[in-house]
Amino acid sequence: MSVFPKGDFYTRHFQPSGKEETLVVNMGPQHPSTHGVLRIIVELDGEYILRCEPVLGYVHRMHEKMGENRSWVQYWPNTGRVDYLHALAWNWAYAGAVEKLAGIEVPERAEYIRVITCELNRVSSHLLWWGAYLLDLGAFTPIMYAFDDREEIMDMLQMPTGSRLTYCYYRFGGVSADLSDEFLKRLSRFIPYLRSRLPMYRDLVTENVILRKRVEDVGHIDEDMCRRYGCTGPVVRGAGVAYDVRKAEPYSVYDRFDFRIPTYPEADAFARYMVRMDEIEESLKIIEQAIATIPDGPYLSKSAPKPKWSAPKGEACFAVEGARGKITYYVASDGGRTPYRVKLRSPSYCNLSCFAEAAKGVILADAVSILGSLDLVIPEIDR
Amino acid sequence: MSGRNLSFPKLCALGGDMGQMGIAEIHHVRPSQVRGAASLLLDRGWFIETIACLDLREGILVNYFYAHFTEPGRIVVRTLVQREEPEVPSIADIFQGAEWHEREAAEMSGVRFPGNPNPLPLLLSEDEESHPLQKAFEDRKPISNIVDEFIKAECWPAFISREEIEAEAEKRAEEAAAAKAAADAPAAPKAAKAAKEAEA
Amino acid sequence: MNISNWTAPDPFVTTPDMLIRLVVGLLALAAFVGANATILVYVERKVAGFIQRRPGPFEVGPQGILQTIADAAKLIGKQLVTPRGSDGFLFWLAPIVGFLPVFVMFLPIPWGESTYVVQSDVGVLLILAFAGFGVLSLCLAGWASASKWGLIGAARAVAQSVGYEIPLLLAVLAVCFSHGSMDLMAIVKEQGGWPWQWNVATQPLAFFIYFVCALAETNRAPFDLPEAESELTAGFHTEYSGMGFGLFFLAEYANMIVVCSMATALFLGGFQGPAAPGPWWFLLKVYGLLLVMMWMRWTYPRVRFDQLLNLNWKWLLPLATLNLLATAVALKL
Amino acid sequence: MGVIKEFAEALKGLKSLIVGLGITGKEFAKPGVTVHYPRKVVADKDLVTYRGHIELVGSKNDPAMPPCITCLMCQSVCPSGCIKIIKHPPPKKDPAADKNAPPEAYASGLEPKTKAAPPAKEKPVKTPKGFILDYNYCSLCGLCVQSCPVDSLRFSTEFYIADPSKKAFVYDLMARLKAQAGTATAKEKE
Repeated sequence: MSVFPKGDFYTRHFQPSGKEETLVVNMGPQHPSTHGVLRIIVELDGEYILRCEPVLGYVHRMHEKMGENRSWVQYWPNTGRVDYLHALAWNWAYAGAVEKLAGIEVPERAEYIRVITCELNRVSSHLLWWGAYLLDLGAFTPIMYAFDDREEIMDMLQMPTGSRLTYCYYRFGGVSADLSDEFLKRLSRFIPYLRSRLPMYRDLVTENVILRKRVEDVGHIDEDMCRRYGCTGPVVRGAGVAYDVRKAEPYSVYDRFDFRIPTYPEADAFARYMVRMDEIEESLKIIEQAIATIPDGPYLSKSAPKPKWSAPKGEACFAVEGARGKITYYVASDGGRTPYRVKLRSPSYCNLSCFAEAAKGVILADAVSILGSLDLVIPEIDR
Repeated sequence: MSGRNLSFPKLCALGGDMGQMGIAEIHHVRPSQVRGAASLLLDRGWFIETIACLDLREGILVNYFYAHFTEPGRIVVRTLVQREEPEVPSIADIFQGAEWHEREAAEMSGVRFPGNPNPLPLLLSEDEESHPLQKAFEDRKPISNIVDEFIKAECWPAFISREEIEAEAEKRAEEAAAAKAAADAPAAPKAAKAAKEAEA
Repeated sequence: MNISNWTAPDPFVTTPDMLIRLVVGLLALAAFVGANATILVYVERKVAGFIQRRPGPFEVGPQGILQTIADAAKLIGKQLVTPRGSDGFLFWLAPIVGFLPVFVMFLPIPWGESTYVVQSDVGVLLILAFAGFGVLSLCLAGWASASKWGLIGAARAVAQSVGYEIPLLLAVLAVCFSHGSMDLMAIVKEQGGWPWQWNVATQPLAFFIYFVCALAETNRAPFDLPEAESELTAGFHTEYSGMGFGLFFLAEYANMIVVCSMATALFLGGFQGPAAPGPWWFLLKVYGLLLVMMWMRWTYPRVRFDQLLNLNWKWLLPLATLNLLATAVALKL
Repeated sequence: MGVIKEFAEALKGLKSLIVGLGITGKEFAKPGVTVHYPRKVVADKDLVTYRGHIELVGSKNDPAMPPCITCLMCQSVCPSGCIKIIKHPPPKKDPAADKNAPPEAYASGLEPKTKAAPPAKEKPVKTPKGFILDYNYCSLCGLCVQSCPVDSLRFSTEFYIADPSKKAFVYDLMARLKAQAGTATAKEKE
């Protein structure tokens, strides 16, 4: 069978314990359901997965080193490119870490703007995930409906940020542009619209018996496993743990809003699916409250750093709840022009690390289902 | 933050303020005590966030970040390893998720984690020999340049003696200065010429 | 029709009249299959487009009507790549094996009262027998391409086709029982022009089972597991390029027409219809069924492989057997 | 009982499948939502907010000249290093010009003060000679626009740009501004 007996570095390390009657296949780096260039070496016994090992690094960009050789302000565009689907959360994590380090005050309006835009971005990320997950499961149409709604979000986010995907919108001490009244009006029109779409999503997909059979009782990742692997976000909430950084380490003005942390105790792919679907509604609820109570004022602090600013020495950590889980920025500064060390804790990376254990013994199709339910963004894993 | 009473063997616990720096507690341990800390934290329900290495003049500072699903706060367990022998025992059998963090730290900062079940490169290519997050000697800063209080802490000398580092730094600086002077001497006329050309 | 009257048609003693009919019929069928597959691909993409609220093919010709022809030209123009390590002969035999039997399957289909190629007493049997060739082609393709994904796809295809052929057969058999014939023309003629006179009114369960099995037999979503692209990249035709892939594609659509034609003849009254019966009714019904197939494809997720087999062995097979028994009992009474 | 339950579940599942068909069927009948690109373009309201590559803003007095003071802030803050400003060379001390000037007369204080103000110190030309943007490497972060002290930069809304060559995306923004000013004045004349 094997035409290329040698294999590459990782395959050679993977193979020795393989049995005769099993099949070692490479899922990826170019595979439709790995959402980018992720490679998973899988040992198959028939359709069952005996063991598997993810191989990363195909889109590694060394963001951490780039942080060390460009100035504090110049690092901004990098933050939007780590996780292109929820770029504003990464923006926020960097802003938060440096603001904590330097003690920069953020005006109240800026905090509200951050909440609105970040939550809107979360909705768009979840919508895309929903479509892409259904694509993994073989349904082609939902992603088009999701894109239809997401398009409106992107148009709206373009109004203040000017970009559509890799936002670079937040600044130390605020944001780079104010929200226009037109944006707020359009947003308040959009929220009821999206709410009216959600029942359609539910009837088309969530209630669909084929989908239910595909995701229920698949890919158990329970609380203990989450702890050992450091899984966060919808994965841990799908395991019944109400862990959300917005509540656990309240940052910004999240403590002023009334929202629920959706949890499902089943710990399977369907629980994670439902957590995300509920989160869309919760995010809409937060946005609604934020629009109603957004104060007037400056959108950028007067003490906001100038371009050639350097942070004072020290170290700071800041965590943000991204669409995929807990995003943590750790910055250490020696008072120099550039950060001394930037460490990015990306949620997808930790969530994926449990895949090898979760996918042991399942059917190949279930592995795809599990992989999709983790909601991976490969550039965030590889950084 | 009080009342947690995490009593694993450590050198000292110092610093940390959730509001100021986002880290509730910082515990300094010896490399051999990392595993004990990890298993205690797992028992108490903490999960590992990430492992971050800082390349310092004194050595490589390995930080383990832990957080909790129900309690607020973040605990950092940090240990310093000498550059000559950068080894910390692996905690991948306690926190399975640490396997990847350790592999990343190993290839990026050159710390070895004996006991890691799968010590392959993770993000870099398999034949990469350099460690990108290791800094050049002149870029390495002593820890006092980042955080003062660690130096004041009594536990720091347990890691390393201050004089040693300073002596080595001085020696290096002298060498560098000598080398520079040697290089500059013949290069000076050239540089002047180049400057003239640039002007023209 | 009485089965005892049936004699094997000997090709060497056929009358010139029959020979001409066969030759003309085959030529017409070739044209029909080609034209219909082209149209179906276009229709499929338009349906997908409209369901997903986009225009679908639009640029080549008015409303993109020439898109499939452009695609076919592109496929024909592409280099045929034989992967390293594959069995070249079998590799290229597979798409041909998949495509050729389709012609034979079209032969006994009664398009209209006088529009048919061959009227055989065992028309149903002929179609079902040659339908088995399809799985051989998938198996060959997957095995010969020396690709692990292809191999898994081939294994899936075999398990799926073999499994689903049984309830399909049983469902068809129930209809044949009630008419006492395996001649499609006779079965059509015994049905009336109005929907309540069709077999689907008396055999709804058989029709349901037949349709589900037909979806599975033609590897259409939600049962497109042999080529499940999110799991197996493209399953058995992962390694095919150019017209090799094109032939599989063509065969898929031709097979769809066959199963829908058979469903029309067996359950939906064939060319019979209100007012004037004729081939247009037949085509209308076939296209109606095809549209439903497409509609389903663009609505549902894919089932999992074990669920697919469970559905077959735990639901369809017992139901089909019960249905057959009930039919037999009802006939006896 | 188990069998009945199974059948009930199967029927429920079938119902959900039919509901799904109903939804896609309804969507089938609705008009499309995509923008049919060459025939239709993105609505202006969504276009004006787009932040394309940067361009220079004409100053009030001279629309063909930017208010740029060549402080090089944008150039130094750009994370990708894609802005290059070419300064005018510093004014050369022309000995002939020096001779024409009557420094001695002024120095002596004999000249009448009403004649003219003493020639001001020659101002270094602050406007840029050239302003090159290499859009290939731009990450559209907007730091340059934000850091400009005289608001000489803004975002264009241009995104219908495509070219097989990288060279096409190295923009000479001064020339661009001149062209824009030219078309603007031409329009005014009309």
